[in-house]
Amino acid sequence: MDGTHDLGGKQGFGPIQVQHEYLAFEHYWEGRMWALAQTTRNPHLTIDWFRHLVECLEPQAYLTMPYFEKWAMAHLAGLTMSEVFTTAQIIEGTCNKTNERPPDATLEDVLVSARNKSRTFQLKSTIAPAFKTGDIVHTLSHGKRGHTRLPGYMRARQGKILSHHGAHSFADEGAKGLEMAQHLYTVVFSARELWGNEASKIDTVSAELWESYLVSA
Amino acid sequence: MDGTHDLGGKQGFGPIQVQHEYLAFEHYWEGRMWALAQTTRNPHLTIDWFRHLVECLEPQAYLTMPYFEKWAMAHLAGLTMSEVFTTAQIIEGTCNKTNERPPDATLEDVLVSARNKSRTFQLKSTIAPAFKTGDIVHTLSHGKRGHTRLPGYMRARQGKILSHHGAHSFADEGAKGLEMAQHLYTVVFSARELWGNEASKIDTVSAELWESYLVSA
Amino acid sequence: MANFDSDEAAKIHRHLHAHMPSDPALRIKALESLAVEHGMVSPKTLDAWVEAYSEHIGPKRGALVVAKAWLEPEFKTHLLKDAASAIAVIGYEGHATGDLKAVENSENSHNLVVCTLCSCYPFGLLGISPPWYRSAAYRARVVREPRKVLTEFGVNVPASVAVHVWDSTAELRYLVIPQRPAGTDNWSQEALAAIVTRNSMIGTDRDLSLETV
Amino acid sequence: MANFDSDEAAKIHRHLHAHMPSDPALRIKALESLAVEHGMVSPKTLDAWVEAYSEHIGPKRGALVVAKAWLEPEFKTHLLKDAASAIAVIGYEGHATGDLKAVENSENSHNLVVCTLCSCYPFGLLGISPPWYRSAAYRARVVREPRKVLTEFGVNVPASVAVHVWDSTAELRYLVIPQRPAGTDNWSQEALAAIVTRNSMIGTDRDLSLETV
Repeated sequence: MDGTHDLGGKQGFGPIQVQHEYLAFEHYWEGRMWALAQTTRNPHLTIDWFRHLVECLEPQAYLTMPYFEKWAMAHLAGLTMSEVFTTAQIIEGTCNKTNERPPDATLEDVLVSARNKSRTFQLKSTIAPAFKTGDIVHTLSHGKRGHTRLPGYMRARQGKILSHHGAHSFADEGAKGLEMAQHLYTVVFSARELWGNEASKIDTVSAELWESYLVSA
Repeated sequence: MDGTHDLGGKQGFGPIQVQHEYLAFEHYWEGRMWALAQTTRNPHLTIDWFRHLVECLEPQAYLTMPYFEKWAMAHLAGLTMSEVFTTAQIIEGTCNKTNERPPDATLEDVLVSARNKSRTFQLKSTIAPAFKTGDIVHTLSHGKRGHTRLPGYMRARQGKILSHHGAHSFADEGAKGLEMAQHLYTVVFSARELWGNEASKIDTVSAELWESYLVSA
Repeated sequence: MANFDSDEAAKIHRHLHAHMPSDPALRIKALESLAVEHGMVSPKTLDAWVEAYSEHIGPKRGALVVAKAWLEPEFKTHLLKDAASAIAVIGYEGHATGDLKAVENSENSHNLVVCTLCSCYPFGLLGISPPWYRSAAYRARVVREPRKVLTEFGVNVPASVAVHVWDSTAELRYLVIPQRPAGTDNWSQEALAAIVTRNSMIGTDRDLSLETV
Repeated sequence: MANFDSDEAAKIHRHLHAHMPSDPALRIKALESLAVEHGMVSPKTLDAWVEAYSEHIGPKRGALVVAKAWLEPEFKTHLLKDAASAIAVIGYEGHATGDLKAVENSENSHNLVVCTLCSCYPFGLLGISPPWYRSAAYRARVVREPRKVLTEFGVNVPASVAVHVWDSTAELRYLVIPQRPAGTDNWSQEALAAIVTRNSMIGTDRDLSLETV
């Protein structure tokens, strides 16, 4: 979707609030939200559907909500749509259940779980890739309803295949709870192709793009 | 600029808050702002510079401020940049002056002034127009810094000249306080050219575009 | 010194937005106080402008123009050819009507007006724009899914009728001339004007009802 | 029933946003209460996750990886070829590192990472992302005016040095390997890791100082 989340190249934002040091969480609730995201199970919540739930926030909310609040709203909407909770229960703040809790995890348990979160999104595919490293490609010109990962600023542009990653789980289908393999490429664009002559001649911007976002040049 | 004001085609907004009846002003301050806009003089404030001042609001503010509040902020920023007021005076809400007021205008005076607001933006030009009705044209592919009036959704698209309006004051220069004549056309696009096959085959979207936004097809 | 720098404007905006009271009423009050102190305008003059647009300049003007076009073929020809000069004949010229353009609905086509980049509107002829017209939702959606937006206004345009959206990107301003409904033969200009809705002149209304608005 | 409808999601969002308390702390508290009541997780487990990412998983891991790459040519080759498996050798695999990609700065090039569409980040290796990385300003600006953004971080990249921006649009996550500064011969891995800033591994820092962070 051509949503407000598609921020690349948008103008009018002010200076960056630079921070050099590492501080995991500025607020207590940020840490809680991070921890909840690692543990709260929703059987339908793929990473892509989660991202799309964030994108579906109204633009005014999307631009003004803190990052972890957006996570909370996405989880809550997702749990509602999976019929785990109702909106009335969420607004009330209780589902009036006292289900048995899973055992408390220790720090050591969690550090193991954290390692186990590592997974590749690469999938086997029997379909031959349409492009190879060095090929010149064009990106699609039009947007698409629903979740999709071709940024607006990279539409209708010419780029070059920098590398092929085999097939990866296709985000557009992942957001519908499906796992579909599709070839994924890193495509490099000259900054001038993207922004015109205001950009440096030698700079580039690259992104991972699925095969169906690309057409032969 | 590729700003948040460039809303055409953006997705994620909710239903329209439909209103059928006419109500000039919902709040007292809306009427005041309208009246102030008709009367407050700023020697540098062209219509285009005013629009650009609105566009320069931070995106978060742009999307959440009421319409007439944006007008107020644009007038205040413009008056600051023209050195009529300082930001400190604005924040204080007073410039500590008691300059003589112009005479009170009656309703009759105002109705005459309102008629006199009518003006055409057509200008004489000695340059021949590059396009004529029926010509197929392409729009520019890249955005431009500052104020410009080619919407993002109409970039890198093919359209047809529907009519030529002679030369009009060019908005991009108007926003810098300059009056420059440039040929202006109504360009019609098929909805499918703009949005792909999700759109109706027979629908169109048209806009007024200046000659420098267009290239021959 | 004049200064038309975008970054400077953005910086001033951030400063004022952060430091002024957040209530829009207070922000506009601040502008009024400054303008009055500076001698730019008197409060009574502001009152008169508010009265003018609350009571005198509004969509009734547009409705009378539409009714006149329905009744007088010559006026209609004039209106379609050069709307700005046609409305000046009846003294309705004003704010943002100097490059007015009239577009006419037919059985096979429907016209719809928007300004995606700001909220341009023919104020002098239709009065203050409705809140929905200036909303981000309308500006964003109507160029992309005009038929869906129309259904939210209660208007179902058949697939065989073309929808033409006019995005007011320069100083042209649009007046939609809706179709005259059947059953209005011999009606007076005033009676006809009374059934022309404000929304029908923007294009978010189509089939006019014979009952007075 | 699963339901992946965008319009339905937007409707639920509007409803919850309008009816929940506006404080983010309370919204997240509501989610926690529901999750605990439902038996999804215990509060103590949440405490342990917060502790893990506050104290144990963070940019020190990335810094040690960079230092190791500076010291061990074979590890560096492995890291540049397949970063995900290289970091697993030292037990640093985790959240969003399963398709990790390392990119190396040189005298003639500078790498810079962003996710314009959301805020993807190699959490398992660099910890929680910095607020600026998730900000709309960074996401919007860095692909268009990377050099201007870098100056705000105190980094001036000469015009002759190419800036390569990596927009993380799929599941690949990036680790920038900054240049090893001169004057660090014979330094230990720990000493080297101590001068690798978090921002240098995202690309918003370039010339590392010999003073420990």
